[in-house]
Amino acid sequence: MTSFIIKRLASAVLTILVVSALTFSLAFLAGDPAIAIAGKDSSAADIARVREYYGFDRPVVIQYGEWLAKALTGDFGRSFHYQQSVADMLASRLPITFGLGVAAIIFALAIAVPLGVAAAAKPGGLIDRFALGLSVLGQAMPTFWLALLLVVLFGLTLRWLPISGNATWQHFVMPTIALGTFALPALLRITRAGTLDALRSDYVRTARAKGLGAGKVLFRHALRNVMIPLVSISAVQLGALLAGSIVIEQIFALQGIGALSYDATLRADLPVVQAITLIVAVFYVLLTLVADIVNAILDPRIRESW
Amino acid sequence: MFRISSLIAGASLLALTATSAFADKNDDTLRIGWGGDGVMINADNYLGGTRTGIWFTKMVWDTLIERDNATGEYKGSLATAWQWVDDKTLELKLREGVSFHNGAEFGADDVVFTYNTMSAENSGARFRAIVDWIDHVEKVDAMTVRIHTKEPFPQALEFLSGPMPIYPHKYYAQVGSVGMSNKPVGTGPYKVVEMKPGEQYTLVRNDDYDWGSPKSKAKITNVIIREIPDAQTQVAELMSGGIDVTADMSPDLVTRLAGVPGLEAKMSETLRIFIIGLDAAKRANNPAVNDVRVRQALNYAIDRDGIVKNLMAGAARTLSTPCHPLQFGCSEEAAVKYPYDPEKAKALLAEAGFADGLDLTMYAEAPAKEAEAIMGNLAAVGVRVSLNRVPYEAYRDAQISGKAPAFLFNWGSYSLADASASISFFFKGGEDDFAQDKDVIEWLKTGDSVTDPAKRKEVYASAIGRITKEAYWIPLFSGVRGYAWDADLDFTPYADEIPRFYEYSWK
Amino acid sequence: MAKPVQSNTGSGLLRRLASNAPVLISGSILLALVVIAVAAPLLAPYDPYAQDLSRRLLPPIGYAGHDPAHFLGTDGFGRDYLSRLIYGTRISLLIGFSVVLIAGFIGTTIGLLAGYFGGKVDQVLMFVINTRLAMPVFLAAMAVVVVFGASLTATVLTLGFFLWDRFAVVIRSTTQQVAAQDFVLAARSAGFSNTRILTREILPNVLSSVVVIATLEMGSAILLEAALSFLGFGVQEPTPSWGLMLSQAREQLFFDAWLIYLPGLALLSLVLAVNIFGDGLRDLLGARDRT
Amino acid sequence: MNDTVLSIQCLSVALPEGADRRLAVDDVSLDLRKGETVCIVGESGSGKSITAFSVVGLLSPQLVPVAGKVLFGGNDLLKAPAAEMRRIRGARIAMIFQEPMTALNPVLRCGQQIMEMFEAHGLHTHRARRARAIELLTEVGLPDPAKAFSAFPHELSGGQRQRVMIAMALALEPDVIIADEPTTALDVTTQAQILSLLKRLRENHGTAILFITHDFGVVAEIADRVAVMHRGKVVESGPTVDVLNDPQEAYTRDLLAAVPALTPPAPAGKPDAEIVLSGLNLNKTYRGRSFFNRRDVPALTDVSFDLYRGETLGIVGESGSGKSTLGRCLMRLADLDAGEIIVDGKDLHALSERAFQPMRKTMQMVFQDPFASLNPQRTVGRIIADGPIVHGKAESLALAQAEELLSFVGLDPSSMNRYPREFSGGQRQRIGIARALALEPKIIIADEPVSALDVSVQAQVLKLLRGLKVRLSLSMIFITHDLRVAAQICDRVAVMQRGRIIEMGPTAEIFSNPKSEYTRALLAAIPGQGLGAKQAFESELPA
Repeated sequence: MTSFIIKRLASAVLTILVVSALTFSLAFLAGDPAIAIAGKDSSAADIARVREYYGFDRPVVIQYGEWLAKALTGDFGRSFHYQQSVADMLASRLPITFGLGVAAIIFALAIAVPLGVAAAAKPGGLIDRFALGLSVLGQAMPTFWLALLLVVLFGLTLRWLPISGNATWQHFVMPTIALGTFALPALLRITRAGTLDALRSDYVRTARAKGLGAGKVLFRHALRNVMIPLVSISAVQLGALLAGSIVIEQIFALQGIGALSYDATLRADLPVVQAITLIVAVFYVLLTLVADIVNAILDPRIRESW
Repeated sequence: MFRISSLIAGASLLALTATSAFADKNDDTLRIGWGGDGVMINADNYLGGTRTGIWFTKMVWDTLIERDNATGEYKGSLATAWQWVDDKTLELKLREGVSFHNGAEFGADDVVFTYNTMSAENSGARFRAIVDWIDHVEKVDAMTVRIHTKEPFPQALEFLSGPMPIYPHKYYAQVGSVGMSNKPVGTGPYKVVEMKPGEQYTLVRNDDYDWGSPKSKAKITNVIIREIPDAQTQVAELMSGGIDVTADMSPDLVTRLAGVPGLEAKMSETLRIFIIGLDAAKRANNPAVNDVRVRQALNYAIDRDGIVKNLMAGAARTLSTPCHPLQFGCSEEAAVKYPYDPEKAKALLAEAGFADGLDLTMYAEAPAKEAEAIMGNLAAVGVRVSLNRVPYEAYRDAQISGKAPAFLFNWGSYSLADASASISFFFKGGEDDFAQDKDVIEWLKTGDSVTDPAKRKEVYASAIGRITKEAYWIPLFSGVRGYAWDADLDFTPYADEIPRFYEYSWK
Repeated sequence: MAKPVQSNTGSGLLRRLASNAPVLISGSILLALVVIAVAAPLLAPYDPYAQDLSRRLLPPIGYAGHDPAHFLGTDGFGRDYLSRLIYGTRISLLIGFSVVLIAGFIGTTIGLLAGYFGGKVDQVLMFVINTRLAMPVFLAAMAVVVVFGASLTATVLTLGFFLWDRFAVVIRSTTQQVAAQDFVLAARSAGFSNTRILTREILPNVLSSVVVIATLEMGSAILLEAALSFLGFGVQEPTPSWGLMLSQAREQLFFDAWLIYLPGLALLSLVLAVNIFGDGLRDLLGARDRT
Repeated sequence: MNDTVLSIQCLSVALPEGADRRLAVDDVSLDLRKGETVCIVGESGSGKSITAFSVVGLLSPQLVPVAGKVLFGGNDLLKAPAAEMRRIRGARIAMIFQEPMTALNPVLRCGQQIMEMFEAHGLHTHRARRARAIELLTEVGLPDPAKAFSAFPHELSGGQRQRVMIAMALALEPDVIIADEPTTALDVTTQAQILSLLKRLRENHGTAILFITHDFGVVAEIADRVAVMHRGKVVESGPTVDVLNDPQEAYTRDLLAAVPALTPPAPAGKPDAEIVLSGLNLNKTYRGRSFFNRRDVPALTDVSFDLYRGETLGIVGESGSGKSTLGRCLMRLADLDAGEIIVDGKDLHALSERAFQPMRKTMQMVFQDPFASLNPQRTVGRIIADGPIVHGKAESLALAQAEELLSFVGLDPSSMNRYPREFSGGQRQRIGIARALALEPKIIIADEPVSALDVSVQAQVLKLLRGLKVRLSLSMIFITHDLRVAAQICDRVAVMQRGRIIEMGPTAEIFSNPKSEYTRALLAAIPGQGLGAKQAFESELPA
């Protein structure tokens, strides 16, 4: 298992390198960092001075190499824009985004798993239709629109929840619902489909032929097999949430990496963009790796194939 | 869909009331929501250079001189007296008995350190222009300094009363800009309790602020400032009592919020001017805008009054000058006027050979809401604008690299009430001058270096006359800032776009 | 002589489609929206770009102050909201179709090659897919749009070049399944070229998956365009994109909420129709593959 | 009779709307007595499994019993409440399924799955359950019961898995075991072992067994009584000996006549001396692809043989013997590691893909799975004509030829524009044969061409193949696991085991006088030795 993980990590590192090189060139093309650093209302001469001072006039490849060399030593540099250490900025912002992502996934799972199983238990039944409706609706719901509606409903009409910021857990309720709704349909579908497959499978028939009660058939035999795809999808969704919380953080004034990445992209704040890209890529890779390991624990056949 | 309809019902209900700030009044805490222009990136605003940074600076630090908002008169703040020793030397007497929040005594060393540090090449100061005029500062004695300028600099007093706060020299030397930003120390009416950069700042009244500053001692004990980038989130917070005041409201919102019981809202004109720059210097190599008749036609085509009346709630003024008329030397009489006259515009275009219309690429710095209205006006005279509304950086890139024959932008003159902060920046040659008019350059050089106010007025008037006659720009209108606040708060907006949060009190 | 045991069921798919209520309803809505998009100039009461600053923010029918001349009111520039919504259908559908066309082409090609050739080719292409998945779409999309300017074309290209991953992943595994079937072996043993096997033998068998993913991805493409436009990285003004309309009206949320509800509902119902249709299609096509 | 433990009386089960008939099971009556094995035998779709599942109430929801009774211990199981059924299932009526791989939960250990039997019925402590499970695993003849106890299903062989299933079924000493095709997925030698295990257990425990199968050989081995089902009805039933030896119904007679006899027919004419293909020292190893499991599996080791003009060479062996790999390597669908394949004096293995391409015409393949081997998205005509078109034939000519070929293999030429899904399994296999013939090959490699077919259809397809071979003087390599089929169709037979040919010779000789131990064991394992008829393959060829 260790050497499997090592091999996976090696390919992961390569993936991350390519991703970071791509975003570096992209972000570099995206805007002249010199203009960004010089700031609004700066003169053309200011900009030219900054460009030369930071060496932005040199080939991108060299600049990427420099960045990479430093990044490898753990030095992500300073934000052009905020003048703060990128590592410090991320350290203060990551917990917000990560917490939000995890909360959203838990929210989605808490609805998706029971509902998906109940739906599969009686395909075509009332619960199944409701689940299908919910997943279709969730999939079609523009996240930012939902967020705005939530603000109107819970923030202003009912005044149950605080609207913006991250002071208390209540502040995370609306963003969690908005973001969780985005992740819900995929999880609900996979749970339903997986449970349906499992319930139709020969081994569930065997379990029923043993005289096992419906509960045990479901929890011991079916669910365990449903968990395997569910874990993979959850990992992918969590990765997507980390990268996709930009709009939500913007609306709820959460100072996470989503809001930061929006800001940094706008301002061609290369060190920040790079670090965030790197982190999102690393998260994606780690999450899929963790999902694989969890699945190997769940499914002996996967262990075997390693 | 039942949810939707209940939401609609809810939304119309909530238009009626706003939660009062009773609680805030009780704990004497002013909650400010800002961030519509982007977050305050660095409380050390020499390096940060944001609008909210200026507001924050006003609360936490002081400048040598303070300009009276009502009279425009310069009053001594950290300096008590000043005089020009010669063309390029300004001597200032400093105030005794002022101390910083950390207990350090204020003195000449602080002034010398702050200005010499910031005006140094590569100091990191975001806007060189603010400090670039200083050659060096010299300590005469413990309470006297001399500022030596590079060239004769008549606007010096305006600059010193602007965004040039004085920092405690030992502290700054020790912690640097980042340290200063994370734990600001000044002399101002508020002291910093906690900074969560980009998120929330907590301030408390400086009870020792009684050394005779022209700024008043703070009236409200606590201030909590939250960065909220989205206007609609600010509105929601305002109505639910999460914040007491915001300054990022659009004219439409101000109109609506003014009707909400428990809230007050008001538009206030700013020094900011909105402009369409035209590439008369052939950088974008667009023959159309190189033709003065086309430029004049474009000037005639825009219904400034209509836009100001309908989109800006009438709170802005229409512009004929390449500077704000409130700025010193910005003479409206000198400007050639282009009243709204689509027929004349069409005729001029036809004369220039564009009878069948004209395709024009325009870059604008997002969000630039007014762009659409302008495009509508231009379309009416046959100018088909393809708009590239992009973030500031991309806009600036396109403009500098000559990709933009027309560029819609706004200019805040660093809040300096002097025409040079606008005209000289854009028409004195150099890369940002898209006219490169030799005469104008000469006039501005004179105006920026002579100290005689009458002479300055005269040359700026000549420049304004030429710039408008040649229609290098399309001056549009002045900016407005929309404020909304809890009715329990006694709040007054100021024309220089700087709310004095220390002056406000509960009713 | 033996006759076939079943009658020809060529029209069966259509019949099944027609007998499936959700598909029928969503299909009709979709068809209606396509008609609206195509016939927008005939249906829209006004030019969607025509401004009248003196008649701004008129409310829609049912609200106090409604002007009968503008059924759904006017926006902040006095443009007829109904007309803009109608033209917005065009933008959303155009984005949906073209993005899916580009992404579908890229993803299907990658999926086919990886699934059919396996081995090294598969490893390399899987690496490409993984790299794409590890790229934060939003971040990259924002950067791309900033580089090439925000325009309809840029948005379509960006989304097209980023949304191919699901095609690639699904088509790869479908291709693996199809390629493992004996008829592909039969084709190889008859000496068919790889190109012919891929295009004539495998592609038709994965096409139903492609169509199903395409409908679902079309939904996400439309939503992503709206989100990008909402953030200001999408379609440019004054193009009547629903996402852009939402973005412009967001600060009016509490006062002129209909400015937010209407484009949001339009967006929701379009994507809902597309997704339900896709789901139904998947069930039907899947059912045929099983029998 | 009072020792009847299970009595199915006039059972009818309805099919969902739109099926080919109204009732899956139509008025079926059947008794099972204590200690007795009753076989329900029938072809696919006869309703035999549905009958069995109705007994324990495990029918899929679309299938509803509409009439009749299932009496067990005095109760009608069709009317028993769910809780009651749960108490009966496993404890008093246990089941064994066809696919031991999928019937066991892949993520649970085998022992745990056996212990669940006790748990489900609230018996024993955990410790006792474990001890009983190991006892059971010992009783069903697993060599290392403790290891099997903690093994996951995929770690065991098919036969071992089926033993685990049997152990599970036995756990609570049920009155009845229902076995649904329990040996169909197994190799013939394993099948023999499982059958004898079942026989032994029945004797030891006195359990009654309801045994579902399609294979008359198995019936002959295990059944006391047999019921033959056809299209939902029992067409004939009675003691096994009577039904097999003296079938009363025409349907039963036809079925039995379609079972190929183990005795090969007399060789038809002299073998031709011309060699059309020879394999020399063919070697192939499957490399372990996974990261940890780098075990290399040798699939072919030094395989050499000659194929003579006009003969059918049978390659027989159990699963994993390498017989299918051999076929694929000959077709170059898999790459050989070493060896020569000589056709027309050329070593095919050494040719480049480009040089080999035209040679593909000489050898064509007929595949096992009639569903997977035809592209569902292409018309039958195109499927047959595509090959010749690729090899340069004009499209109109190729299509005309395809039409001829269709009649040649016994299909209506109007089938040209239809899709494969419109045809039955046997018809599809005919299409597959027509496709192979379209390239006018000299050699046909048939890889288990009839093993997916029902026995009556199998006979027809074999007849067709044989006829074609003679008419077109083809040489054929016939790969099969079914020795009965091999006996009837092959001129010579090569027996493969673990990648080697261990014995090769004329069919009659191998069957009457096998040299190797393995071949003897293989032949001995075939159930119902005396059963079956010599097949008159020569008749009925289209002109």
